[in-house]
This record gives sequence, structure tokens and C-alpha cells, in this order.
Amino acid sequence: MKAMNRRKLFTVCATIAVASLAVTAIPAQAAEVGVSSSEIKLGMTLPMTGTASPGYNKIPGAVKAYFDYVNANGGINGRKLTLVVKDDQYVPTLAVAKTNELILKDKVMALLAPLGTANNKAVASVVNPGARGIPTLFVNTGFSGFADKKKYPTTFSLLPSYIMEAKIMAEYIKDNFAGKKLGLLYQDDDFGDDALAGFKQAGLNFDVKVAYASGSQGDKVSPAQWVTKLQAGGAEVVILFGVSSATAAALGTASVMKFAPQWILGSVGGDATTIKASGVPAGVLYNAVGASFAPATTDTADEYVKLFQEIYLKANPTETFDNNVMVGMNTAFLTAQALKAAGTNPTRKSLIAAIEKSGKNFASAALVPLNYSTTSHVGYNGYWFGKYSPTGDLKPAGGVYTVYTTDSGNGAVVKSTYKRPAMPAKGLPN
Amino acid sequence: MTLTVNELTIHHGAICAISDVSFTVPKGQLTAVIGANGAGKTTLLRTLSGLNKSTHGTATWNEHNLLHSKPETIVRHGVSHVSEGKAVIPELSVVENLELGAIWRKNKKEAAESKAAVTDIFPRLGERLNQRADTLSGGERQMLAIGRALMSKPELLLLDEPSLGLAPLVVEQIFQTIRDLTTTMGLTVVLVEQNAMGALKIADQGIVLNLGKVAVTGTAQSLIADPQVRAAYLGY
Amino acid sequence: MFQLLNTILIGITAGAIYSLMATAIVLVWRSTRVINFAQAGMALLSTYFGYEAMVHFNSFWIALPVAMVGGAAVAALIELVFMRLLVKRSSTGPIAAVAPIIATLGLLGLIKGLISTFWGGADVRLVGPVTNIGYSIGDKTLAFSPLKLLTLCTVVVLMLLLTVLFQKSNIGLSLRASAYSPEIARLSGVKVDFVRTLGWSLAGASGAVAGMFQTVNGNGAFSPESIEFSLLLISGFIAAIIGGLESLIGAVIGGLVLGLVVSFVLMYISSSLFFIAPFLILLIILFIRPQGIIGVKAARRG
Amino acid sequence: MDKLKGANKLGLYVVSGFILFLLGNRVDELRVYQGASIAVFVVAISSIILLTGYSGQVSLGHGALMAIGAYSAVISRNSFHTPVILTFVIAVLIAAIGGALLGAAAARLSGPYLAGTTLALAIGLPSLANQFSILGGEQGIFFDVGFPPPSLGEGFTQYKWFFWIAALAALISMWLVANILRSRFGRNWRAGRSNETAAALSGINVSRSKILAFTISAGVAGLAGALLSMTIGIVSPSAFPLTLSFSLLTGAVLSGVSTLSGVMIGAVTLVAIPEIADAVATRIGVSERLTTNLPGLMVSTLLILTVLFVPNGPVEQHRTRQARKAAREKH
Repeated sequence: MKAMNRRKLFTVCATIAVASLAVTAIPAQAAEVGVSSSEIKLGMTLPMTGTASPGYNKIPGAVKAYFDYVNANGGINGRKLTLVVKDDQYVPTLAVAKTNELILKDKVMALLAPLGTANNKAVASVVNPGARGIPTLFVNTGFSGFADKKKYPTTFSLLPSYIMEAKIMAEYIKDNFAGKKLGLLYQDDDFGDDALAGFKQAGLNFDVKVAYASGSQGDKVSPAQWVTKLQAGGAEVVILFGVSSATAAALGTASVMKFAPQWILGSVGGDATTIKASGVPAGVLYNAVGASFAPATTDTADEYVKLFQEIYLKANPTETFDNNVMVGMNTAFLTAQALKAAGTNPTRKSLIAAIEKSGKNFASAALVPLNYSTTSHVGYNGYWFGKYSPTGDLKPAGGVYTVYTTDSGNGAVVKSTYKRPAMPAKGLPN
Repeated sequence: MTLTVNELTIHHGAICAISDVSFTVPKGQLTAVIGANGAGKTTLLRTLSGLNKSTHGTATWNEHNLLHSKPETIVRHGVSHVSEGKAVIPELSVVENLELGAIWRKNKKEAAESKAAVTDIFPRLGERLNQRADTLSGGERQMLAIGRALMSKPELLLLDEPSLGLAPLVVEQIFQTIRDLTTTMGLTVVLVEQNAMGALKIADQGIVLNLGKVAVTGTAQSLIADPQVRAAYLGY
Repeated sequence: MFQLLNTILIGITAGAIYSLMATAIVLVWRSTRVINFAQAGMALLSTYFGYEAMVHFNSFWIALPVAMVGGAAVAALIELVFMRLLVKRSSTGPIAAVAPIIATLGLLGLIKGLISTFWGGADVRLVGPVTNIGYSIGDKTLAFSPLKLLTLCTVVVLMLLLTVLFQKSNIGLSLRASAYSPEIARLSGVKVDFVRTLGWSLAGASGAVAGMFQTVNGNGAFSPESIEFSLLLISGFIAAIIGGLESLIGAVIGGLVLGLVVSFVLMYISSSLFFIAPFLILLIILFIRPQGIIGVKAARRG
Repeated sequence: MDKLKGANKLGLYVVSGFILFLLGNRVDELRVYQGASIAVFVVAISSIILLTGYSGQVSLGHGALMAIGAYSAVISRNSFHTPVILTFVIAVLIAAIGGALLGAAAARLSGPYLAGTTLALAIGLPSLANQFSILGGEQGIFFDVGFPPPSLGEGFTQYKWFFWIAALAALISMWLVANILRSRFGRNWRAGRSNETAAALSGINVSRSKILAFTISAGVAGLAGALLSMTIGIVSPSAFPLTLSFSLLTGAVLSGVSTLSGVMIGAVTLVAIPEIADAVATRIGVSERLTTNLPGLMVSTLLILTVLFVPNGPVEQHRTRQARKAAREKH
């Protein structure tokens, strides 16, 4: 009797399994995955919730705002652009699972601007879009390794690498703060290691170094200890190479402990919106040095800033236009141009070929050149420095953008002579 | 003012612990309930104080229905139960154990009087008021348990095996106190005992339980004299 | 010297808040023999109540009692509708050992989910009643501010009040008696069911204070996923276990030991040891004393 | 009928294996991937059922034991290039050693203290990986079981390969666990669970029996951990968060902690809930906030309802009802 029941149950269980596995039928194959006659589907993973999410969670809204703008103007060769967004909470294993979903379930044509060094490394290695021919456009990380075309054949980096950033930063420190005692607070993972490599290459030594644990929670747990250590080490200039929530924790705690060195914030950790969202007043940023490649968001005389701000605020009237939005929309703008360049019936292959062939000449809001070619997947390669206003806006010193460029290798840091071409009509791909 | 139990039946799951038991306890009398292990004595007491549920029958004290009431309500009707095994809270001090007994009483002056009365009855408790209860000897603990019950100013006292595990000399002393409670304070007492002889000696009437049923009832003297009871429960 | 002083001050402040959380867990454990994993979730919910009061009245001193009353009410409600049913339905069989744990974990998920649905996942802010700018000695400023001092004072006052309540009042006697022996308490006329609800309410209020101060002592911002509340969950629980679960003084000692040791480890060994340090402390203490620092040797039942 | 013996049962497992094999070829890749996840959960949940349902001990730290298995597997694979099968065996053995140590500690601790220790383990142990570079830190180490053998054909995907490995491992471990539970050990555990003193009086060494249960359970959890890291391809602390340990308990409760045969229910539920929640949210078009929180709310609600109304699990419930019905018919 008992065994009988057990067997019956086993059958029941097996049926459940079968049913749960068999619900989807296999769809008819289109010309290219994620491309139909009316739509091109792209997918993005990034932290939408969790401690790392403030600031970054505005990016999808920015990208969608620009995509909608393109769609309202006829789309790309008649196809609408859609973006599927998945929340990875800044956790590598989740990023892998969500990317799998994007590829298997949502069947996107390409991955767009996935965020985070560790997450991108995990995805690249485990999901391996490279081997499957799935383009990974404009990864939202400055890890230098992603420019390695052999290892990541379908990945295009966009941000200047952290090595470049560290080298440029070292140059800036030598020029402006020679002889001061230096402190470094950095994230204890590949992101931070990349920066350490850059500083080492530039020959910059620190008097006190504090590492904080990366991951979804490590950036907030012990700021009082970080500040005490930096202070005890006598740091006069402190470089902060971490995420913005760590900046918020460090600067917030430093201000209540009246520790006021000259702060220099890496491009990743200098987002005022995130810092404000973390409950720290933007005022703590005042006078800190920051770096960016895009024009200042307050610079409404800039044609890109003006247009992007207009598009974004129309779609999201209650939000503020900030640097994350700026970079997000710029990424969307590059994506639209790449898809247009990929031909009337874009495929994954033609998309990659198009960026390699003409990516260098894409219009872009940045004040730094793009470097794509058949041999290089490096995007931007430079930064300008500025100081934060009391309201937390990064503004170039003296109102003039001084752009430095370099590479991720032994190349020197040079002042750039790049002149940004004019924006195409209406900010649409031509 | 009598305790009247009528056709009481109690089940533990599927097992019938008490079956169709009826008896009355007149006011101011000491009734001993005796019987072998598992006869249902403890179950009977626990049901009267509201700790167990009954299946059938009635039990009233002073026109209060004792069945289907909560223990904390029953104690307010003047029924105090000293449960089996030196029912004190070892983590609390002696005085706290005593005060616990009077915790529901509104009139704090009267409660203080009760405390004086109890320490009068058990002077050894009075000497040890601030010690933790687990430092007391077995006999003292039993005194404390009874004292706690007296703090509720009961009219009916239900005692479950007060002699359990105590030295004979102490047992005698406890039994004498119980007898005095009836005689001098006019309390009605139901005493459940394994020590049948000792219990019957101080009791007014006796009830013999066997396998959940009333086997014999009668005055204490008549039970002591009953050859069958003597053979089965008194051991001679 | 400066570093050492800061380490101690950081540790004591954190430890004081853990103590409060541990107290909440001990109160629940003593009244219903349940380890309440949802305590941190309840503290979070109370802090949201406090936040709403802050929005309306713009005063921490109104927000704090609102949070406490809200926390107490939520806890009472949970005990009334949920725990009683649980005790009735799952107290036998192999599930009995895990049912309370599972149930309170489920409750934690439910509370957090409801909070996220209602208030959203974004950070909201609380502002402390006094400044968090540290006291200065010489040219250095300590990681210890009027706000931290206020936190310590509040914890001390609250613990004293609880101690007086427990040791000197009839309610306290009922609470203790019900914890140690519900049957004797009941026979003595204590309404044990009510007392249990009361125990939960006190725990809810203590948790609310812990949540409010944990938040303002950070940067004031919090969300359902805040690290501050994961910390309360884990550290409060570990502190309660270290302290032996049975006494308030144990909870305080457990909290302070945990706060101080973690602070020293983070400062002098490595910031990345954050999640291992409490574990090691717990293991070492339980290895020496399996019943916690101030625990009762054999765990009581009932 | 009562004496349906091991051999017949083995047949049952072989048949289920064959059904799974056929299924794996018929559904699309996402379902195959989910199938692999279900298999992983089956193994993991059965380790909890063995420990809690049969030996009456609580563990909130099985996520940590899974991590031990996963790290053992990946290190042996990457450093010594062990064959895949051996990799999993190593995972089982090392996790079992960890479980034996934990079990020895557990035998000294009573309920809440054990819960506390295992909880702390679940939080503390995975983050140990940040301390030693060989463990790869927060980013973890990649775990590669290699490509499917070319003989399986062109269209044989990586996920199908994972599914095969995971399903096979699940079937084998379920068969072993079911047999252990029917053996003398299983009887001793149940005896100790219901009454330790009585069990000790009848000659069972209760604490040794408990440690053994922890050891075996940990070994099974270690296998689950290795399988999990195979399907996600990476071993890192973030793959073994506290929520994983909690989900396993949830799965075990949904399955019914005292009945191994319900294990599929818990595993399928855990994998299916996000998808069901997604479908429900799109169907009725709720707010974005509710959509993100729906899976969590559903799991919690289901968990609470199960504990309150079907505390010993649907299978046990079904069995009791059947038994009652049979008894009524007899009368």
C-alpha cells in the first residue's frame, strides 16, 4: 500500500517535471535572433536594486528615452529598438543567470552596456557570448582586459580603462599635488587591481592604502574604520577608486569626523546623484577633484547636453538629468548608429563588422575620441579633470576642458588635441 | 459551597483516562484521592484546575463551571492547584514565587496579609525570602509550592502528591500542615496521593480510583478499615 | 592612541545597538521559545513607521515613539494571529524543530516584500536629533559624536527601564514566570497568552529603537535591502546566542562583545573580514560554553 | 506489495532517467537549463530532508556546505585536472568531512544554538574565499566541466550536457539516499528523532548517529554545490548567499521535511516561482514595484501557508488522508 502510493507520487512528480519543462514550443527561426521585421531587441543587465543600484538604475530609463526618440522618428530602417532590462544586484552569479535569460528566454540580438567588472568577467567566461557570436556592446566597465579582442571577440569596451584613468590621475597629481602625503581607498577586486596596476606603472606611491571588500554589501560596512586608518596614516590627498556608494559612505563619515583631505574621485565613484541618494548631502563633494569624458551636465550650451536633456526630461519629467543619464543616452546614441551601419538586415556578424569598420567615426557626445578598428575594441581613451561645485556638479577648472589621453600599456599621457565633430541633424544616426 | 463532579470523562487522545466519575467534596473537608499509578488521579486534578480538557460531564465549584475555563480564570474563583513535583519556579526567589501566587489580586493590602500568614505557617520560608527557589531543600520547595497556592487566597485547594520524593519526617510535617489548613482555616482540600495510608489518616473522606473509574468512596476511617482497600492500596 | 580610542568607540556604539536587537530576540525567545528571524524585518518596518512620522512632524522625538508603538503593535499582531496558530498546528512531528524557524523566515520575506511593494526599493532618509559631527580632542576628531552618545544613553536608559520592569513590577514577574514555567504561571492566575503577546510587543519596541538608531548612526538613509538591517538580523541574533538567550544582561554582554571584537578585527586585521569575524567569535564562545556566556545549562522546554 | 525491494526501485530510477533523457531532447534550451537547476535543487533539498526530517537536526548553513563542495570540485578540477566524475566525488568527500566536524559540534548544541552556529556558518564561510587568493575572492573562479563529447553530435548544447550530468547525479544520489534512509541508519535516526532517551536505552549511540546524519547530509549538499557551480559556471561567495540556505529550507518544507519522495515538489516550485510570478504580473498588469517583489512575496506566503496548514508536507498530508480513509473503510 505504502509502496504503491510512493510510486504513484513519483509519477505525479515526474508529470509535474514534464509539464514544467514542456510548456514552451520552439519558435520559428527568424533571419537573426532578436531581429524581426519590426523590431530589434537588445538586453541589459545591471543593478536595479541593492546597495550598488542608486544612480546606475537610471541608465535603462536614459537608454529607453533615446530609443523611443529614435522609434518616434522612424526607428532604424523601419525597425523599432526595444531594451530588455534585468536586475543583477551587482552580483556576478546573478549576472550570469540573467544574461542567460536574456539570451535563452528573451532572445535578444545583442547585450548592451552590461555593468560591472566582475559581472562582465563572469558572463564572458561562463555564458561566453564571444564563442556564441553574440555582440556585447559598450560594456559599462573600465576593466582594461575587455579590449582584448582575441579573448573577447564580440565585446566592445567604451569607457577609458581603469589603467588609463589611474595613469592620467597620477599625471594630474604630479602636476597639482606634488610632495603631499597620498592615501588610496580602493575596491578589493579586478576593478581596484586595474587601478593599482595603472598607478604602479605611473610610479605613484601611496603612504596609506585601504582596501574595502567588493560585492553587494562590502562598500558600506565599515567607513569609520577606513577613515580612521586614512587619518591615522596622515593622508593629505586621498584617491578614492571605488563605486559611488563607497564614496558616499567614506565622504559622509569623513565629514562627521572632520577629516578633510583633498579628495580625488575616480570616474566610477563620482556620481553626485548616487551620493545624494545614499543620504549624504552633495555638499561633501565640494572641491573634490573628479574625472569625466562626457561634457558637464550643467553645460547646457553644449548641443548634446541640450538635446539629451530635452529628450530625457520629456520622457521622465520627475527625474534629474545627471551624468549617468548623459552616458546612458550617449551609449544609446552609439548603439543606434552601429545598428544603422550594420545594414538593412542587420545580423550579429554585420553589427560587429560595422563597429569595427566605422565605429571610429561615430558621432559621440564625449570630448574624447573613439578608437574602434578591425584590430582594436578600445572605446574612449581619455579624461578631463574638474572640481565639484557645492551642489555636486562636476565642472572643468576655469571652464575649459583639458583632456588627457593615454593607453592601457606603456604609452605616455598626453594632452589631447581632439576636436569633437558637430552633432548630426536632430541627434539621429545618419 | 461544594465541589461537585458529575459523570466526568476525560480522554488523552484515544485513551480514556477518566471515565464517568462522580463525587462531591463538602466545604471545609479534606478529601483524599488514592489509587495506583495511572489510575487517573493527576488527570482528574489537572482537569479541575483547567489544565486539561474534559470530554463529557460537569464539575462545579461554588456555582462556577470548572470545565471549559482557563486555569487563570479558575484560580480567580478560589481554586488553587499545586501541581505535581514541587511546583515552584526555581529561577525566581522565594518571595517572588510567593508574590506570583497573589499576582492577580487587586487588593495589595490583603495580599501582603496573605504573605504574612504564609510565612507564619511556614516560618522557614520567611527566613529564606530572598534566596532563589532552587537553593531550597525538597521539603522547603513543597512548602513554597503550597505557600504560593495559599497566596491566591483559595477556598478550594487541589494538591497533587505533596509527599513525592520527600523524607518520611518531612512528609509527616507537610501532611500535618495540610490537615491544619482544613481545620483552622476552613479550606476545602482535595489531596491526590500515592501515599494512601498517610493521606487517609489526615483525610475526612476518601475516593479510590482504579483505571479511571471510582472504585470505592467513603469516610477515611471506613476506607482504612475496608479489607479490600487495605490489601490493594495500603499494603497490609 | 587615536586609532585605538576610535576602535573602542565604534565597537561600543555598534555593540549597544546589537544589544537592543539581541534583547528583542531574547524577549521573544523567553516568552514563546521561538527564535524570531523576522525581528530585523519588524525593526525595518518600525523604522519605516518612524520615517513616515518624520515626514509629517519633522521631529525625531516624535518619530521614535511612533516607531516603538508601531513596532509593538506589529509584533503583537504577529503573535496573536500567527504564532498562536503556528504553536497549535506545528508543535508535533519532525516539523516541530524547524517550524518556528521556517515560519519566521517566511515572515521576514513577507515583511520585506510588503515594505518594498509599499515604499519601494529606493533609499529614504531619517535625520538624527543631534549632530553626528564627532567630538574633537586636539586636532583630531573622534568617531564619536553627540548622536553616538545619545544612542548609548538611550540604550542604557532603555535597558534600565526593562530591568526595572522585569525585576520590580508585577508585569515583570508575570513575564518571567511565564517564560520559566507557563503552567505554574497559569495556575497562579497569570494570563499567559496575554503575557506572551506583551513579550512580543516589548521586543517589537526594542527592535524599533535598534532600527531607528542603527539608521541615524549610519548616514540616515535606509531601504528594504539596507546592509544596516542585514547587520541587525545577523548581529542581533549572534549577540543573543553569545549571551545565552535567557537574560537581558546576557544580551547586553553579547552585543558589546560582538561589537568590540568586530571593530578590532576590522581596524587591525582587515576590513574584508566583516562577515567572518562574528562567525569566529560565535564558534569560539560556543566551543568554550555551548550554552552561551550567561546561559542555562540544560535548555528548558515548554 | 510492501516489500518492493531495492532492485525494483532501481528500475524505477532507470525509467525516470530515460524519461528525463527523452525530455531533454524535446524542449528548448531555457527549459533544459531550468531542468538542470531543478536537478540541483533535488539533490540539495534531499540533504536537508535527510538531516531535518529524519534525524531531527536543524541546519541554516547548508549553503556553506554546498560552497565547500563547490570549491573542492573547482580546485581539484582546475589544479589537478581531475576527470569530471572524480571531481564530484571529491566534492562529496570533502563536504562530508566538513559536515562531520559541524556534526560533532552540533551534537553538543541544543536547538537555537545549533541554528545560530549554522547560520553564522552560512554567512561566514563563503566570505572566507575573500581571504585566500586560491579561492578567487569575490569574483570567484570559473568552473569548467568541459564541452560535451563530440560523439553526442553537433546540436548537443552545453546546457544539455549540464542537464545530463545534473540529472544523472540527482538520480544516483536520490537512490542512494532513499536506500540509506531505509537501512539501519535511517531507522536509528528516526528513533533518535522521536525520543533520544528511548533510542539510547535500546542501544543506539545517539550522538554518533547524529554526527553520521550530518556527515551524509553534508556530502549530499557538497554534491549539490558542485552541480550548482557547474550550471552557473562560476564558484564565488555570491553563489552561496544566506538566501540560498533559506531557500533550501523552504524547498524542504514545501516538499515535506519528513518525506523524501516529495522532493520534486519543492525543487520545481523553487525554480518555477519566478516564472509563475512573472506570468501572473504580466497577465494582470500590476505595478512595477509589485512585479519585482512578487516572487519573494509568493515564496514567503507559500512557506507560511505550508507551515501553518500542511506542516508535514503535501506528501505526508496525502498519506495521512489515505490512511484515515482506509481506516474508515475498514470499520
